[in-house]
Amino acid sequence: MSPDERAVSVRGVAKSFGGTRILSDISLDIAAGTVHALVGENGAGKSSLGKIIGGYYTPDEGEVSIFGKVVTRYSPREALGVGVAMIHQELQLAPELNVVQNVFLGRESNRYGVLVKGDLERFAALEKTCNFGIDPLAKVARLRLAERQKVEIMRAIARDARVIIMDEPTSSLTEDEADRLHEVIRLLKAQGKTVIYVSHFLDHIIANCDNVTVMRDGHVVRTAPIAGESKKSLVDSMLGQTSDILWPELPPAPDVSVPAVAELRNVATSTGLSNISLVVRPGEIVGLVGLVGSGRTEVARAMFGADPIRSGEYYIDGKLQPRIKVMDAVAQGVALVPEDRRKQGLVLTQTVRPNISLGTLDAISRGGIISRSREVQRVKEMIAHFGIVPGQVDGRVLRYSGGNQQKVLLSKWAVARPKLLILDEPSRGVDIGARQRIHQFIVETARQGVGILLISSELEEVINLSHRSYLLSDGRIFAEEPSSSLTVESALHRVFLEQNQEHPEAAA
Amino acid sequence: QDPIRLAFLAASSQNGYNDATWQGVQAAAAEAGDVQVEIFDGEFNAATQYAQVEDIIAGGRFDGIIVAPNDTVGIATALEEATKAGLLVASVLFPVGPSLTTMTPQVPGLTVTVASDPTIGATAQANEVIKFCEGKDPCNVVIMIGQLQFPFDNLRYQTMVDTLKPHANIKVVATGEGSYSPDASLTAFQDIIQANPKIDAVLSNADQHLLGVEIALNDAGIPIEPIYLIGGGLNAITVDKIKEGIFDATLSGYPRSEGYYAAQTLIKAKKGETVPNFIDPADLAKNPLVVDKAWLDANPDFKAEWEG
Amino acid sequence: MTDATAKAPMARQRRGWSIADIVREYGVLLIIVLLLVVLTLLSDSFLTPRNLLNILNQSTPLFIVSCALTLVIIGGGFDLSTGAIFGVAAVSAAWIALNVDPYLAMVAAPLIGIVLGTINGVIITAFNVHSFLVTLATSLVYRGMAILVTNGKLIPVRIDEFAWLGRQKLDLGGGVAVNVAVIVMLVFMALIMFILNRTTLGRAIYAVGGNEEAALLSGIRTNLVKIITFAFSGGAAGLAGVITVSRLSMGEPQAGTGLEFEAIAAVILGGTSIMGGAGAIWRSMAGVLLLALIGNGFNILNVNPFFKDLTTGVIIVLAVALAAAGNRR
Amino acid sequence: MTDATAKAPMARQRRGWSIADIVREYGVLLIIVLLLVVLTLLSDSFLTPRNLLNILNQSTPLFIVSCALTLVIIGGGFDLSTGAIFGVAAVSAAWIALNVDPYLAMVAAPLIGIVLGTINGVIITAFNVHSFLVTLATSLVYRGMAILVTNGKLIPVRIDEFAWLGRQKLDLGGGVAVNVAVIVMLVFMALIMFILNRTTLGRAIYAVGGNEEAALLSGIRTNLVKIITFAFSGGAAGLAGVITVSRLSMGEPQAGTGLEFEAIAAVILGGTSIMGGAGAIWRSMAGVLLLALIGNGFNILNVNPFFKDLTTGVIIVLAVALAAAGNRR
Ligand SMILES: Nc1ncnc2c1ncn2[C@@H]1O[C@H](COP(=O)(O)OP(=O)(O)OP(=O)(O)O)[C@@H](O)[C@H]1O
Ligand SMILES: Nc1ncnc2c1ncn2[C@@H]1O[C@H](COP(=O)(O)OP(=O)(O)OP(=O)(O)O)[C@@H](O)[C@H]1O
Ligand SMILES: [Mg+2]
Ligand SMILES: [Mg+2]
Repeated sequence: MSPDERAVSVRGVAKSFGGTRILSDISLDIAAGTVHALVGENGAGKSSLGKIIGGYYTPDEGEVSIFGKVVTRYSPREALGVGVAMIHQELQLAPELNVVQNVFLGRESNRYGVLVKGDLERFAALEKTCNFGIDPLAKVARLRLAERQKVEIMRAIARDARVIIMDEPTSSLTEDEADRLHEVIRLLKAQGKTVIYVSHFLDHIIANCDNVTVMRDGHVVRTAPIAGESKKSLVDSMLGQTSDILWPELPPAPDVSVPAVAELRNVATSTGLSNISLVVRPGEIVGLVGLVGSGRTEVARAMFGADPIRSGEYYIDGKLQPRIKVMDAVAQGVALVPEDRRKQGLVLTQTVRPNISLGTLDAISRGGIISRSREVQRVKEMIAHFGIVPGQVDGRVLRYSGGNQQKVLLSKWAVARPKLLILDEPSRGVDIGARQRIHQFIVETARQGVGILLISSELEEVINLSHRSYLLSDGRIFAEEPSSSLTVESALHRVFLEQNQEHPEAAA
Repeated sequence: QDPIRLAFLAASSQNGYNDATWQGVQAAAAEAGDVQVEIFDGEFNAATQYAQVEDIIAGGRFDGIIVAPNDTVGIATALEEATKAGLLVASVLFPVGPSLTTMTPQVPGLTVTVASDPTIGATAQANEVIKFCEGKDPCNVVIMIGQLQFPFDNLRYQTMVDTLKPHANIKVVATGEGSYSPDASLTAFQDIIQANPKIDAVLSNADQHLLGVEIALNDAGIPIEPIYLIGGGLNAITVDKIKEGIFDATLSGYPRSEGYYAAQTLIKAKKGETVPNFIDPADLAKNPLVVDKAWLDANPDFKAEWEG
Repeated sequence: MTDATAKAPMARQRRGWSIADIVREYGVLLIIVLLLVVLTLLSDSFLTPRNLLNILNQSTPLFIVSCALTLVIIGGGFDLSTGAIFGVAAVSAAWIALNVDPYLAMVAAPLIGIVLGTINGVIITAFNVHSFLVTLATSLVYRGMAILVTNGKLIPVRIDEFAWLGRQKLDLGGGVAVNVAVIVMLVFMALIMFILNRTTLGRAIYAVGGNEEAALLSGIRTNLVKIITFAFSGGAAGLAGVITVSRLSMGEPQAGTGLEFEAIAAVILGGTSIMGGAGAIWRSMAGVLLLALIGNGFNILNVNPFFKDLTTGVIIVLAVALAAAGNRR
Repeated sequence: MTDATAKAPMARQRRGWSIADIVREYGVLLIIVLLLVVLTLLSDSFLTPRNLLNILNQSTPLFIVSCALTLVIIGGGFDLSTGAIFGVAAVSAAWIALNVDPYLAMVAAPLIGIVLGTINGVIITAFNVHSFLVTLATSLVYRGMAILVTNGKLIPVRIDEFAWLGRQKLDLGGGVAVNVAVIVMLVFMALIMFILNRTTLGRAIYAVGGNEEAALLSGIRTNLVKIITFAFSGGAAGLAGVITVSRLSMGEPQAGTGLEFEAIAAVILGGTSIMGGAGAIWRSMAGVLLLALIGNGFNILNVNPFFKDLTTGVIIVLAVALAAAGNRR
């Protein structure tokens, strides 16, 4: 490509943190007006490279230029100035400000620094492009994760940038919403903008990108047009070995006569659930299928005692649970892997070890005194089991890559065998290899007699990994199916149909 | 032969009264020659001062301690240690020990107390108010006290109230805490005159309070002239105010003399001379206990011992 | 799935704007109203224009300092140096008024405050250390300077022009006169409110306090924003200092001791979050007013001062409890 | 700030475990060593067992209070009531020693502290309000109680058995004698260290301060954990109070005024994060020691006390700058 076609050019970039090299000799060119994918294992350095291009990190060596202008050492502010915006993997929003205020943060309509009207109109125009359906005046602290991710996307688009780096923008979005984003990306491309797209969803990449750069261990493996690539070819070069993408075999489903480990009967909550009845048996994997906001997370939280149950009954092991609290649930062997790892899962001021032990302190202590050797041993097992990188017992989670943080979060509940394991988006942001390990873990755990409730925005995951699925819409369960009878298309079709019946105006 | 070394433990070094005492200490040292003195800042904090005494005993550099106590009772144990360690100890401003009115040493081995009994001053002030109130019925009095939580202020306050009590015409309509700050006194007095617009006399233990009272009265448009204002401390600002006829009287205070006599006594004692164990600077000053305009006009050369 | 318009997410459960909400949002105001009623019933002299204006006037320095401190706290910071800056400004103003010009002193004091505040901000951002520790340290340094320069002594300033700022009253007619200082305070408050609510700077302050990373990534000069908030706080302390000196006709290096804690208490009592990112000026004003009313009530009713701290504490706990009453699940 | 992620911003670039890192991690210790060297060179009487033991002994109350306060701050809280609890404990201990039994007083004071601390914790968790405001209010209430009960008067206790705790020395041989209070302090410190580092409670405290929601979702009784930290802090204040009373042979309601700020300053100076979730006991001890050394140095050397605040402030800024030197991008 000729120099003036290059939107971004990276030459020999290297970067180290604390003596460990995380990027070495990175060189790549990104053509203007294309969608360029970055793929690689967790910790391969995708986000770090994105941050260097976005002005957040400064490279130790090498050079970055944007449209031919060398910008190697610059700040996010200067990056925005030359037209580079970034959607960070870890959402960065001001919680007490509302949606419009966040979207136009630093870019408010103003005259000499005095705010003037116009942001709402600008938001409406933006919404015409994005069609995300977010209330512009809602306080961001009250938004669900998926909505926060959309706000982050809108903010990047609102910058009118020439280059937009999207670091796993769909990690909390369901399939339909991801498609919405892909349409927006096509629109941006049509306007001549350049998109750098980081994702672990290889199907999305193959369907929407022009070129792809594969990274491994902080190196570029290759940059190629997407046309010649397949999912398998990408995975092979990501992992550096050939591998097959398989769904593990499920253990046999327990008989309907087996008493349930957890049962909800006509449960309603103040978080918007109504009439929820469901059953999870020991050794059974039960999926929840629904769109964003259908109430899957709310079901999980209610079963974990995190939201109060207003009416109906909840039984654990046949025992009625009036006014259940989280500590009661934990005490009875219920575990929840929450969807928002940074907000609800990890204690980022601490290292890996205490994070993994936090939910199961009783198991490694006697009389309240922790046995250090047992703890370290357990943590080491988990690091090996999920392939957490870096594999230090006291590594600082705060600095781990997104996928590795997710693995630490899973370890926290995998370390002891619960009775009922609730997984809310367990494979969010993890690479294909780790995803398979997580799938294996789910299946093995079920085989050991643990009841599992699985929530995932990736429908394929729910359908292939569960025995039975409940279909949710608007806080209600409207159907229950054996998962083997569902396909991604049929399931989606049914939840859309149900929703349109409830909200005919939305379909218009 | 080594010089005599004295430590002055100020209640706080950042305070006009203590500063004047310090100057007195320095003057006595200069006069005697071959005496070295150092000041320590008590930060108005009892524990700090206690630690300073300990540090001085540990350091072993000093022959004597002059203390303006932040806490007259607590410091006693530390000073007892000091006398046991062979240090000479003088207390200024207040006596050290459980009783604020016992001027003879309450700490074994203490050399001298240079101070005035707070009840004597408070009684004298109250008597001036009684004199002023003669023939006025009712005579509305506001008491502005430092802080009632301080034992010495509490004692002064009780003395004032008890002295005024037998006089049926005198009504203490309000009590304000001035905290030795003109600002705090201004606020308190402004509020008090909202509720009690008719006031005949203000009885305060400190001149700083009257500065606030004056502004509040001016501000409210109440003429100051008819109101009797008596403070305490006898600093330069107050002397001017009394001469101008704004304040009426003040209880005398001799911080410089206190320091001077305390240092002088310790130096003498160190040299083996016999010394008294109690000195009241007000007695030696030969000035009246309560100073008013008439006396100041008669003694135009009088200079206050501290600035304010 | 082609039907991308079909999205009607489950409505987030939101309660109505109930009494509980009102209590939670406006708890301090309710307590203030309650106190007003009680004090009016207990004393005839309370509800008079003169007393009310007095309360305002007495609290002018605290109002001004709390106002600017609100910016700092919303921006995620903490300023423990306002009392010390107040002291420096007080002695500087007194000295300038005596030796140079009384009007220059009125201008110089806030400027000195701005300089000291800016120094705070620069140290905090340059070393990236929490403002709590930095302003604690600089407060010692500033206070130390004020004491060293004056040798710990008072500086009396008996100049009539200089008293204008602190003591002059403007007649509003009807026998009601307002202090110049109160007007200065109201103007200052309006300015800060405007900045916070109507300018990009205000928006940036909320963002920096709410999520500094997010602000940085949005191209906001977060360090500059922080420095500005501390400069405002310093400037306010300087202004408050010169008003007090002018009122008392006297500058002392110890002036303003403890002011920083009163201001912090007022801001937080009003309901501004100590964690940053949320809050409002009116809240801090309510906080100051509440504290001022308690003090005024004690002086007017001639209650044993021993009860004052206790009562203040109990009223704060009550305010806290009231605000929390709405928070119940 | 409800978003826990905002509390732990993405780590900025860092170099290796270099000298810079060591300086950043152990900055306070370096400053302490520096100060030790300077003081030893400047004064013969500094580096003597008697002086060093004196420093420890004088700082015993501050050590104890800072130790427990560290738990509170790591747990994400703030305790402004320790000074007031100290006061209550001081007068209660004095009264009990005089009227009941001197040994009972030594046990009762920490217990009273625990009760008052627990009340703090219960109010904070029941109303879900920030501890800054609650402990500010309760400190007024507690102090007010102490003053009211004693009528503002001192309670002298001249009982020999009672002085044991504060003044008795244990001979270690070689002419070195250590105060009982110092030993009590060391035992208390070891206890708190053990709790923080080796128990599930300690783990929970870090988690609650680092990310309360995550802790809650891990089945930790976050409210109970918070209450316990405040109970510890109160108990420590009570213990410190009785040691001081025993040392001074006198209880006064004003005792311990300002102690809360000294303790907070020491903890934060040591490097424990004011945001919670991170920190260590040794850090707070280093903070106390640094402050104590400065004070001792001033007392031992012949320096104008006017310079003390200024010097303390400058040393803190230096410590801050040193720790930040490693933080460079
Ligand atoms: N600030 C930092 N300090 C120390 N190490 C860091 C920092 N940022 C990233 N790293 C390390 O650099 C490596 C690459 O991280 P990066 O976030 O770029 O991975 P990634 O490819 O985005 O992975 P993922 O798919 O999990 O998001 C990881 O091992 C991570 O621990
Ligand atoms: N009222 C609320 N205020 C703030 N956060 C909330 C509120 N209600 C729920 N949340 C949080 O928002 C997160 C996302 O909510 P929600 O579950 O509705 O979204 P989702 O996961 O995208 O959709 P689904 O319900 O289908 O899983 C949850 O973790 C939940 O704790
Ligand atoms: Mg990443
Ligand atoms: Mg969800």
